[in-house]
Amino acid sequence: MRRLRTVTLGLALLAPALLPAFVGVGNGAAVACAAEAAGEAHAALVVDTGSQTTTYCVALGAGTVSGLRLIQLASAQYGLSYHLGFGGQAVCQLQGVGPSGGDCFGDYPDYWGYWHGADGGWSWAGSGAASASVSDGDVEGWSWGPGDTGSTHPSPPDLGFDDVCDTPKPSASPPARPSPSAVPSPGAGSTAQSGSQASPDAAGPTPAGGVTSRSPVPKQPKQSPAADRTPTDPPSTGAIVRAVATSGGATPSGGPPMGAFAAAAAVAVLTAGGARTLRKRRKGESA
Amino acid sequence: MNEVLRFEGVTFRYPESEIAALDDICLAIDEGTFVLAVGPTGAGKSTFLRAANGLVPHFTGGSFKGRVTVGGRDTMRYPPRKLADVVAFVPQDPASSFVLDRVEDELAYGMENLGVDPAHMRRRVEEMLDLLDIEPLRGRSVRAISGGERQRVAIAAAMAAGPRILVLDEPTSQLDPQGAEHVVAALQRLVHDQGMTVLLAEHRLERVAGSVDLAVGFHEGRAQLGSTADVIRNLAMGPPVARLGRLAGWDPVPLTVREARRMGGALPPRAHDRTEGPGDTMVEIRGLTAAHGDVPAVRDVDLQVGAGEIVALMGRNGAGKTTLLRTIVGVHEPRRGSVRIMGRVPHPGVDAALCPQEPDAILFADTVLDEVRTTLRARGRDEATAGLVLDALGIAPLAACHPRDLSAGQRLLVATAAVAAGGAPVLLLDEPTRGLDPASKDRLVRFLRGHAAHGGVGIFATHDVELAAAVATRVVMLAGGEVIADGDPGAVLGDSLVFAPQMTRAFGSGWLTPEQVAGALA
Amino acid sequence: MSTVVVTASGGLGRSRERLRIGVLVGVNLLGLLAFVWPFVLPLAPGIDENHKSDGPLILVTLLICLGAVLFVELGRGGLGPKAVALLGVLGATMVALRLPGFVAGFSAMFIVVLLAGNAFGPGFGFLLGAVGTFASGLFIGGLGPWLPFQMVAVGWVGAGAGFLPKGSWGVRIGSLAAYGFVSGYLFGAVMNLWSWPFVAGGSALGWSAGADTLTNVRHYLAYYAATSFAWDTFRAVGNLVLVLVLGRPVLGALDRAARRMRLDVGGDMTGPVAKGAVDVDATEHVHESRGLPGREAG
Amino acid sequence: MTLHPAAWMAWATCAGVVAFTTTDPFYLGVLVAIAWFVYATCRVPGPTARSFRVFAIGGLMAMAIRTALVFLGTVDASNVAFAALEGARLATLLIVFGTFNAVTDPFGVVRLAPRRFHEPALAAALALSIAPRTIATAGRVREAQQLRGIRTARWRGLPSLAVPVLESGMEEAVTLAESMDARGHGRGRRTRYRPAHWTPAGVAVVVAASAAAGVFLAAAWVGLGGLHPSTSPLTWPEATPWLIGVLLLLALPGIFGAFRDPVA
Repeated sequence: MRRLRTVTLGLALLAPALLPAFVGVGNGAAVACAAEAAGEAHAALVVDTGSQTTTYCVALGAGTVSGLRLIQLASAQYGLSYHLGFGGQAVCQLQGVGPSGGDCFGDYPDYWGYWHGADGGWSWAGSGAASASVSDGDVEGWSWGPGDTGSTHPSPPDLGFDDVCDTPKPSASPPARPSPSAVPSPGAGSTAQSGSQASPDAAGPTPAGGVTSRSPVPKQPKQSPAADRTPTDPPSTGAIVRAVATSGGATPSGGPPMGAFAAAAAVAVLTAGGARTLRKRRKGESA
Repeated sequence: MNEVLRFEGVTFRYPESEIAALDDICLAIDEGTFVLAVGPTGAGKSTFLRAANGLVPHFTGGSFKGRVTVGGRDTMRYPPRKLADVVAFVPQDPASSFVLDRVEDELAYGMENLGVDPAHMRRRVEEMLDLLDIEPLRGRSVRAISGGERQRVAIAAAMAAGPRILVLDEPTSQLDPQGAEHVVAALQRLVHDQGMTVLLAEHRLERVAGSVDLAVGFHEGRAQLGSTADVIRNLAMGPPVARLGRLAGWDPVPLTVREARRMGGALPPRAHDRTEGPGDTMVEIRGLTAAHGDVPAVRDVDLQVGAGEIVALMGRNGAGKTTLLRTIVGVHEPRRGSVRIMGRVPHPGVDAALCPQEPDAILFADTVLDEVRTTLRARGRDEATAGLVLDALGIAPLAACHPRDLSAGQRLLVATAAVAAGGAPVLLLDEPTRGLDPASKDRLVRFLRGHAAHGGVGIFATHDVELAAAVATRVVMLAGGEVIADGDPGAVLGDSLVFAPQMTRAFGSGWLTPEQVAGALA
Repeated sequence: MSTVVVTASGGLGRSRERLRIGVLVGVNLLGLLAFVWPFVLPLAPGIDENHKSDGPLILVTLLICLGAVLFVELGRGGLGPKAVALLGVLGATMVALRLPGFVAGFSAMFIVVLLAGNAFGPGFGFLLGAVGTFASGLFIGGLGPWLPFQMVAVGWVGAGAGFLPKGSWGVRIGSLAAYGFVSGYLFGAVMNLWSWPFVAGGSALGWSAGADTLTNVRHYLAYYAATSFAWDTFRAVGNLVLVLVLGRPVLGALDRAARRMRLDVGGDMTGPVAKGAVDVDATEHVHESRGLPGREAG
Repeated sequence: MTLHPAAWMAWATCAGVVAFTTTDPFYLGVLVAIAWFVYATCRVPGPTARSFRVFAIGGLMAMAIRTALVFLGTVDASNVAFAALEGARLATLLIVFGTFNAVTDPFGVVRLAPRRFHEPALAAALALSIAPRTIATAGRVREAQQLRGIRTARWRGLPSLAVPVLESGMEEAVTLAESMDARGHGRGRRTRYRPAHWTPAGVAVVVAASAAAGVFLAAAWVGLGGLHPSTSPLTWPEATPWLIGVLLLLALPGIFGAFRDPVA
């Protein structure tokens, strides 16, 4: 009876707090759109950090994937480093550019603008990449910079599907559904590290030079208005690099997890201390 | 002597009401007197008390004529809150008048409002705690203390602000005899030691008549100030000794047992009049033990009640009276033992009906008649019989009234009608005399007698010794959940110190009612 | 001898200053903003900075807004003993009903706010909602960041009930039942709003800073439907049924109580005000009744 | 030694803010441990003492539901981990406030109200102290009506329960209002009986707590210390030792509580 009361009480109290928990449904639904399908479909992904542009010809495991899944696939196939925020639903960081926290607007006014390719040009994506669906032959673009609308935000250089995927598909074709969520290896570095590490791995033959010679990206890239950018005049800030398929994603690294030890110690001490006092008080009351 | 309260031709009518609640009241009360306001319900007692501190007319509204001056202030110009430092008011049910939770804070509340400086406030609170000797309660919650203690806390809280007059509305109506004596004693101390002026209304005259200096008698809104004896004689009411005085034609009428004994002289012990034995057994209780959680409330009680009996359950608060009643009616599971009504386990409300301590707890219909009808409907009985029940209790004229508009006494009668209408042969009443005016009390007595006469059984728990003496054919005394005495009123009440009725105290064992004594003296 | 007619002190609805109404409306709009900012802010480029920064800061801003509402609504003073006593007693019933009456989104304490708000006016309705929620929060040990939001939201439910038409019983009960049903959902919708941007940020059902109001509204409706619609249906239906069952008798009781306490229920947003008016009445009357030959009577 | 209620409020708020700024299991874990430590050392006996347990249960339920619901969508280590961490943050927040409720006396909290809010606060206090009686009355009414054969549990029986409870409440309100009026309620300038006092301990707690909150807010602001371990790609969370140290500032009231003499 008393137990029942306690549970009811718990429920009553948490009526306000529990509801947000249900948003899990939303996440699930959003990601769920990666429906199973067969066939070697490809989509083009263009990432413009403002200082350089990299293109990926991504093999879609499924017929249709979400915009986010496309990035995860690119990471698996080409070692594109990325970090998602807002509950893994928004793009915070690509190629080490962008905030590393949970808030993808941490570097506002600069953030990753999201574009859909439209006959050689770009159209500003109104909704989030999690809900966008990408299928064979689509072109997806991401550009770092300020501006809240398609007219003010710098768009990536104009590239069509064929500009990205005209060469024979990457020889080392990845498994149908690469899972970025490989077993977490203990002591892995934080996301910021995985970003900077991606480049050495991506270092391949020819075009890789473009990647390696890339100057470290400033946190605040100089803001080039969209007007400067015309199809005829590719961005002066950096060359267009075509990424080459790699064996896998970021590899872990990391020293001894001092923080973890500290935390464990603190918890141990506090718990012990609390328990001791409680026992003492109980004795005091009973006596 | 300087007067502290003065009424000058005060006439007051409540909003949307035709009759005057107060009718041309003129009187003055001197400082340091203990004044009792008496009179039947609705005669204007409580309106009078509220006019003394400005609640009438400021709080109630209404049409007001004349002038009330309290401590030199005209209540017309000063609303109650601006009189708080002169006159203090303790309503009938202090439990619902408490503003804060801790006794200590409750005492300070009034002074906080007056802006008394904290240091002085603190000292004053300590004094009050000692004066009414409630220091041990200081940290307790006002909701978790006994009735008597509650009254004293309420008085202390009212007194803390240092007023010159203390006004109380029926302070002892909810208390057992011991609690009542504590309160009255405390009030007397305030008058004698502190020179307070105390003005209180009370139905239970036998509890206060002896200790007051003056009385104000009320009758249909008119008031008469005089010696307690005169007032009571003219009002044709009062404690049993006074009733005896009227029956025997003594003047002045006695107010205390002592006076009565002096005037009546000694009488031989009275033989208990043998009423014909009880009819066949209706209620049979065997080895009954009941508890609240782990706290035993009724211990190993054996009791047989026969048709036609009226049993009074007596004993101090917490003696187990209520629990016993709830067990008999079948809503409280006994730990051990058994209750049988006419040989079978009682079906709650069908074999025995219970009228709870707060009769208001069952009133929800829009009219008195509906209230009774509801029970009949619920019990699948003929709704036409509702009128009969109302007649039996003499409240037929109220049939169309809204129960909540009635006086406490009338409500009790309505509640009794509502439970009795179920037609249960065994009728249980839990402290039916709380705040009951004499008229309603007589009606209830007559109804109980009638119920018993028709082969029913009446069992009522009460603190009212005089009621027990007047109506009970048998008294069962409880203490600590056990039956410590069981027999006819003369025998049980006769040799009790606390519970002896006035007639017994005055004229010895066996004498219960003024009628008996008057008969013997005549 | 002239008779003085005194109006009882302690009206629940007498407005002290018209100006207050303006303040109240303003401050309540501010409070509304605290709930709906996710829809409004993207429209105002000036304040982009705020909503792009981290959660707690926004939460703090919101709490300040709500603080303002409660500050003005509850801090008006001069309620007087009658209003305070009523608030206490009705608040106690809310506390008592908070747990037993709890089924999913439904809590029986809403019926008290609905009926009392309807009987005693919007101002009282808001106060009762806020005070009762606060007290019940304390009583069951439910203090938390959500409490201010609950206080204001429940307060609004009560205030709304006070604005309903009071014609025949049919109209009164009917409109109140309908209102109870609707407010059951509105309350849930409003209560979800405050946490939505933080919890569902970025997701398809979430708040996206860049997007226009319409998109956000659509996202929110989807989110609400997915997360709390079923939950809130209990509240809506519960309110409806309770109003139908209890409305008539309980409102009757409340009206009688108002008469017995001589409350004047004029109901407007300025809520209970006790002091002032009455004492003025009284003293005026005293002036005209000065020198009446009362002394002779004495 | 008991702290000023305001000190507790500050402590709870700051701890809540800290919980809000991070989803790192290490920080959250330490925070929960701190909450428990404080609860164990400072709880006041009374009905609200159990709210720590209640909130803890609730927090775990919230976390479980939050995580479980991921399985309605695509089950994917990233999503699960993310949901779990969000849930953990929610749970921590609740546990912190569970502690707050368990260590403060409701009436103390009410008395915090500034003079401007005296009347609403008084009403809240009244509601608190009247409620138990209201519950008791309701019980008596239900029993009495059942004895008359009226089933209060039925829809149609509800008025027979609600109306008497309400009516007696209303009559109580009249008495209450009378006695408040007669005892000078609303005379304007009022003083306070034995107001709560600020002790050095209380001040220290406020300072420490706000410091901790400040640091974590700053850390969140500049995206420092990996307050949000990345869940996609899934990486092993890690904590910064000195932030753990800062976190421990919140344990201060517990330390005071531990050395409080048990009798007081």
